[in-house]
Amino acid sequence: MVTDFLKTCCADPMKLIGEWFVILPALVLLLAAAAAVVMRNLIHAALLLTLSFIALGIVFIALGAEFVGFVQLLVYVGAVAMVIVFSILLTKPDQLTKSRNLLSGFAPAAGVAVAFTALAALLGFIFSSPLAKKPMPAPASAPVAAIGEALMGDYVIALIVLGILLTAALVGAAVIAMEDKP
Amino acid sequence: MISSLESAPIDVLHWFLGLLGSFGVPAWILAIISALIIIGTIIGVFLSLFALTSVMERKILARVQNRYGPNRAGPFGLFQPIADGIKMITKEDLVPRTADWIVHFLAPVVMMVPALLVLAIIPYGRDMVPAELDAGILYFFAVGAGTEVAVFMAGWGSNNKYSVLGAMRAIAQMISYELPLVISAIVTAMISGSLSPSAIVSAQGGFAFGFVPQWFALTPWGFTAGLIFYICALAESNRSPFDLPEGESELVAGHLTEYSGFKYATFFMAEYVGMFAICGMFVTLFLGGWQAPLPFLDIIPSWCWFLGKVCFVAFTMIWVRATLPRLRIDHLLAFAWKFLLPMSFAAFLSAACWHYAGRGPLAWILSLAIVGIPYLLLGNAFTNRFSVSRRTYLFSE
Amino acid sequence: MTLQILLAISAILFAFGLAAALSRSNAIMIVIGIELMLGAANLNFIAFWRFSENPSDLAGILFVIFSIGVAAAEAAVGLAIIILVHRRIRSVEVDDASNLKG
Amino acid sequence: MIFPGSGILKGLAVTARNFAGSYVEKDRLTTEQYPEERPKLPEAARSFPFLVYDGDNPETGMRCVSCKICEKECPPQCIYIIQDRDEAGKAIKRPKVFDIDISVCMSCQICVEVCPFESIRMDQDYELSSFDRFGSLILDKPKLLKSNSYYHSIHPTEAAETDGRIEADRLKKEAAAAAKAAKAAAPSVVSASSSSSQQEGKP
Amino acid sequence: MSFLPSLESPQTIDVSLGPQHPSTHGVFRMNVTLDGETVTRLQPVFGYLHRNHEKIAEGNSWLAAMPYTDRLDYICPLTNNWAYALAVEKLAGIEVAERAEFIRVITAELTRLQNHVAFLGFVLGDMGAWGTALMYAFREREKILDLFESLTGARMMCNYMRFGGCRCDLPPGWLDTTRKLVDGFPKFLDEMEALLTGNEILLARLQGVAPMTADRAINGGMSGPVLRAAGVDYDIRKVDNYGIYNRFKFRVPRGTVGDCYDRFMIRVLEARESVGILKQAIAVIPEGPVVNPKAKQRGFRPPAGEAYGRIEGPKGELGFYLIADGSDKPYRFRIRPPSLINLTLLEELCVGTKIADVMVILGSIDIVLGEVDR
Repeated sequence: MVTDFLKTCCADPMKLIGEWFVILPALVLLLAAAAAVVMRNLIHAALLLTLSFIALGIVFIALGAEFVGFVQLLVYVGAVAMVIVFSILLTKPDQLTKSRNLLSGFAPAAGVAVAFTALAALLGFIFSSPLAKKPMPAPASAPVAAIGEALMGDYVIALIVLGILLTAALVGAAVIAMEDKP
Repeated sequence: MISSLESAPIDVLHWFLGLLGSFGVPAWILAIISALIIIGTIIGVFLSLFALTSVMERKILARVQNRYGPNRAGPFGLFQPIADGIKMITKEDLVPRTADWIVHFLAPVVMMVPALLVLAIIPYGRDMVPAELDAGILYFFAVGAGTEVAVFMAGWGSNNKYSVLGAMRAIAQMISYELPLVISAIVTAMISGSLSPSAIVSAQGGFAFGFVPQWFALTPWGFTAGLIFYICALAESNRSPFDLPEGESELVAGHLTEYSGFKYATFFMAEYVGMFAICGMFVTLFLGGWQAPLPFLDIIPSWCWFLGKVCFVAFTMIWVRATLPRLRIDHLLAFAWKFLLPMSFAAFLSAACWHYAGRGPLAWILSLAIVGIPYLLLGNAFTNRFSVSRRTYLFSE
Repeated sequence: MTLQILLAISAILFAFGLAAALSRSNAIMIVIGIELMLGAANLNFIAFWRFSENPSDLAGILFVIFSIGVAAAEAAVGLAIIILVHRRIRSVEVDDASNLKG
Repeated sequence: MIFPGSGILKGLAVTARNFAGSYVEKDRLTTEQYPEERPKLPEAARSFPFLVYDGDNPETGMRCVSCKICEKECPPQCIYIIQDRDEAGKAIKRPKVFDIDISVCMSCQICVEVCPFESIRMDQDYELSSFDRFGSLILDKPKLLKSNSYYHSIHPTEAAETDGRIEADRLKKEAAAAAKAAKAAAPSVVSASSSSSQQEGKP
Repeated sequence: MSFLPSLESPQTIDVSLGPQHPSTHGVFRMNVTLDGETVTRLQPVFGYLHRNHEKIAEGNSWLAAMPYTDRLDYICPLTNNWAYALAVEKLAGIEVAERAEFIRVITAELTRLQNHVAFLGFVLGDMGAWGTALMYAFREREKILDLFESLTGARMMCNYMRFGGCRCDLPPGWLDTTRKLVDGFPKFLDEMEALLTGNEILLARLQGVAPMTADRAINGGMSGPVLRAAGVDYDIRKVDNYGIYNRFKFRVPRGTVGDCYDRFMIRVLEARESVGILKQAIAVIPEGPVVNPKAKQRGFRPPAGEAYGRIEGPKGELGFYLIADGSDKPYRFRIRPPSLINLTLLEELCVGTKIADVMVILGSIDIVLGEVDR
């Protein structure tokens, strides 16, 4: 078994590496996300969430969309993770590890049940539809210039709206969170 | 085998790979080996630069203060890094009992990773770029964002009041200085039309009037964007006027209070390698990367020029560190949001006008105005509260 | 390495996010759940772009860029609200915020 | 202020001048590489007290007569003297034990001022660190005794003045002794006349 | 993870800027309660350097108390000696030799110079300038300490003043080196000022921080540069005219706002005035005996009574209140420490400022723990 594994590996090594390059970060992503969800200590949960963001970024890069991967790393790891961590610090610094912080009664079990029925349904559709069985086509890559052209070309309105939305969110978050000093 | 001093490193690499190839090593293993060699040399160069600067910083600081600096270990104190290294490794590595030891242990690792990853996209010589990414600058900032997570982990992991306060300050500082840093870097990308560093360096080639190098730093908008980038680089690597997190005089050692031994050495190393990386980026964006300053100086190989410029910028960082007192946290943030950010927008605008006004003398005047006027207005508004002259002192006989 | 595997991965990720959002009592854990769900959706977009016939049609990638922007804004505002709630009722437990329950 | 950043630039210029200056002007670099370059102490420098003896035999040439004034006057009380007694038990004018605890002594030099016999002076040797705190930091008599020539080498002018004063005292004492001897030698003949003249001579 | 929730509200943190702290000028502790960055409560704790100076003086003779005064404000030993000698001379009515008066003024002004220059260095060091200004200041201070060593025998523990004059005369060539040093000093002060006063970061850190109004300073018992920075024209050299200060022409600077920047600039201007006094004093120093021959040093028994002698020390009004009961030991030996009394307003100045300012405010008051704890 090992020998033919080696044979396939030597036959077209770059393809194999290319494939593993996607599966490995995806595994890390799933493990980190699972751990983040289950973790009792909030700070550990936030750090594992950051790890899952990084893994997601690497998956994007592996799939050829470098620009999006870097944007994901920059925005999520740099900013969103920090906002989450800061809000944890500001709200609940003392009783971090004590409470189980699960909903009272049987609500948590119900929530998890709902989630997994949805998962089962999704997987059912995925593995039944013919569309999804296509093999991976040639390694495509989205050059930054093309993305730039598209953004400035037919998606320019969306870009401007996104800008306005972000400024509004910035100002809104600041006003909400500001201490209402007299 | 070595055609010219200019491409000496690349020829050595190809010769070695050819040698291996002749032993019948398959192609893909060769690719991996060449990647490992490049990584090895880069990390070797930057770690030796780190070792050198850890002693040169103390010697330059000493010379500025009219004293000798370390000169006991080895000739002119050059073996000092070895001495420091041994000291750091042999020191006991204590972890506070109530500390969150996983986070405490991981922080230096997470700090070191971005510092080394960032070295991948800096063009060291004429065609010596380890990773030819067309979104190189974005990669630089994306990976650089990892240091904030590491600083938080260091602060939180040591479970000590001082370090949490220090970590909070460091992150607030890093985030507020990241914005002007990104914008001033994007300015050069806009002018040279691409996000890849080697394209930016080649856009700075050529000489105006025969001998003036067309580096971006020598244009009005380039000078302002470069200055903003330099100031933000100081803030990003927590150095000199912005070394608030390790504000000795206030919170002892900020988020590094509970670290000792090898972990502290890793933080130290990460800070210096990070400093050199951001110096390299500054040189690439504004000082024309590996371009020679004068046309006839091309005989000196391009990677020597790059190394020289990086060492010069690192020297200025040490020089600034020796002179300026530390900024208070609210001044630091106010300076970033109220001065640097508007100035980087002004630099952005002036670069656009410079480009569309045909880059002629008129364009120079226009861009100088667009950058100069906000500088004077904002600057005076900022310092009006503290002008020295208004403070009068009465004397009595 | 077919499209199915990628879609399965993003579905599992989405399930984790949903489980977190529904079962945890701490508001910040709910925000973490939402972020995971958004990440799963982005992964789907990129997977479909990667397996589409002509990769030059960048609809998938652009959509992910816009979704990352919106998600960041949403996270910021969401956490600002959580901090405000914390300042009012001194706790972040979702059960405690029940003043309107009557 | 017209150019907001100019103050910082002025500061940077000063440090640059100092940086360059340290390579050019030698007087800026005042560091002494201690073990190799010894500091040049001024003449008045003082570290810890020592006892002076004339001639070459420390025991007999000692100036100290153990009058214990320095022991009383020393602010931190770090001098300990026991008077020497000869076989018959009669006190003689020399200390048997003279200890100074230099871990207590604050080198304030008051013992030198109050000593009427110029026998204790301040040394200039500052390398006295040792490993054990009790044994070697209490200097006993042999360690304290140093020759007058050593005293001349460290404090030349002060040593000269002291010798001058001692010389003057000795001469005065001899004159007084001679006068007394002269008076005793010729008591009968001239006692009436000489004794009267003697009185005014010795106010 | 245990945050120490302090008493008022869970948001505040108790931080103890402990005795073992790089910039508290000695062993001085401050229990600071922080609400985020701003200080809400500050409780100074000192006494770590208490050596029971006054009780020791009561057990020793009058002369034996003199070397202990060096250890009070160990940065300015000669002004401490002068204050004690002045008090004893007032108690026993001893006149001081003419030449000794000039030597006292010269050494006091030299001490003031090196104290203000060291102050500039310390404040910059507190603000994180990595000791550059400190090294320049100490390079000049070393020259002054070498002068003290060649005159008194020790750089800092001088024990030089005696009742009615000084212990020994100026060694040959001392006055010339002093003259050379004093002539070179304004150039050094310009260099320090170029490095400091125009610097925007320094202005931002110092101006408007912990202002003190004139009457608040007077009611708080402030003295010295801290008082003059608040705008009160009170310099004991002008008020008491002790020693021979009335023979020299010098000006007394005073500030307008009374914040950290004024306290900083007042000391720079005072250093320039001291250079002026030194120039005048060196020019006219007469020859003659260095100590009043009639004054007894050993076994000195002043008549019973009490006296309060005070001088304008570099840190403020340094006073000695002595009660003599006719024996050779002082009955009561009380010191008015300017550092301790200037420190009383520290909490009021610091509440409401940022934690980074606490160090700067403490530095601007310029305390020395030897004098605070005695």
